[in-house]
Amino acid sequence: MIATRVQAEAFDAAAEAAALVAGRTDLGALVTFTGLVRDTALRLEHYPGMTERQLGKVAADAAARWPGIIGQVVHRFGDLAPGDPIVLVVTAGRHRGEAFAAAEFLMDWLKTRAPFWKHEAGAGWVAARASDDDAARRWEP
Amino acid sequence: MIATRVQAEAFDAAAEAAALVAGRTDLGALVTFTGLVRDTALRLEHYPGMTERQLGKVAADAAARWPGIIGQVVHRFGDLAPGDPIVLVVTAGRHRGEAFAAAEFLMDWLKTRAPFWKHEAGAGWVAARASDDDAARRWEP
Amino acid sequence: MQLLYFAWVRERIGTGAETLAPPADVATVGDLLDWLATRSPGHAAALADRSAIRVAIDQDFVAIEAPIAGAGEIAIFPPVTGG
Amino acid sequence: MQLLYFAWVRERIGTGAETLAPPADVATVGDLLDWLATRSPGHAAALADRSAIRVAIDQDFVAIEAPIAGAGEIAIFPPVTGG
Repeated sequence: MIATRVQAEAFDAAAEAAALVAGRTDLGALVTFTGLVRDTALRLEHYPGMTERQLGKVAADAAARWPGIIGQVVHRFGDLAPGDPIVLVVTAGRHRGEAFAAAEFLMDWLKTRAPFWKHEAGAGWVAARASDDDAARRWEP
Repeated sequence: MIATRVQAEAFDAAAEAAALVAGRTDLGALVTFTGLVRDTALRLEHYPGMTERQLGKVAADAAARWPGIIGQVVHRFGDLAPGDPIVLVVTAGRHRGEAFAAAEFLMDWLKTRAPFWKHEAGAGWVAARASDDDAARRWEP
Repeated sequence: MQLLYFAWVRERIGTGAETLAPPADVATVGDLLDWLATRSPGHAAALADRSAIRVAIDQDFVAIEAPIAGAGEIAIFPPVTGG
Repeated sequence: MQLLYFAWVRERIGTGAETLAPPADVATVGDLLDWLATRSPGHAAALADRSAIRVAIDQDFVAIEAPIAGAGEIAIFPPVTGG
């Protein structure tokens, strides 16, 4: 099970990770990825409804590829300052290889599939990066 | 700079991650890997002196491969219960690709280069895994 | 048909949503974009570079050739930049 | 010369450390393992499977062909299993 959530509020990465693995003693690997606002304040617009739907599809796809992996994805929207956390991906499983792979997959796919748009203060809308498309493509068959 | 530490005490992964990125607004990616004791209580023996030396070499190698990455490695020794954290690798950098890669590299190399030996309660010494050798080899030239 | 616009598509068109009834010969997403572009200078500016336009029907991404028949909600927006 | 043993090598030999002066014809790590194996049944048992033995001189891994001249501390142990 990989759960997803969209919210304006900050998240507590440690609490999310602790909740994910609580009571489990069969997990050998816990991976936490936090995306941070770099350099410039930004506003993150999204498409309510489609965001939840697309994150759910990405999570279901990850769960199908790595059946032993559990996870939690949290994505924020709204106004964010430099250094603020934007996105959290936590994965856990028996072995580190699958936990790392699932976390990278979730990030790569949500980067290209979840309907968010970054607007930087003073600089306008952020352009999509070809490197994100490349990162996403490596998971295709 | 990737710092390393060896200790018997538990670590606070969230505090280590927060300390690593404190005051920085130029980092876009923060990766935390925690290795957990799976299923069986164990005692982790190590070679004091060589452990610190080898972890330092692995960290220096990672820092040379990914110059923009900062990090912290903490490895425990002694008696550990199922679910306890054994090892922590935190990395941060501008982009997620390099932060994930450096974290995986640090784990793969310390698995095969840091002188620790796991002894499982009731089951004896844990045998080295060929999959760890394979994981380490993918970083060789 | 409910149309939704996001990011700079929304800004150029000047609204985030409008309800429109395209003529019967507007059959595909591509037809819809062509027809929308004629509605105002803002619509034209928003849709000028088709390589920078993405479309979702009922919250799933669709290709430019997709039919729009039966669509409840069609969203038009730039490539996504979350994460 | 200070010898250190870890994990099941230590258990089979029965001590974690001993100070020994190998004869002059013990030139390499391989020679040292051969000579150590003759010292007791425990040493022999610990060193029987050379594929499962790793050696560090002064806290760096070395190959079986490495010379031991000048070594201060030689550690003998199984493949590592940390992390």
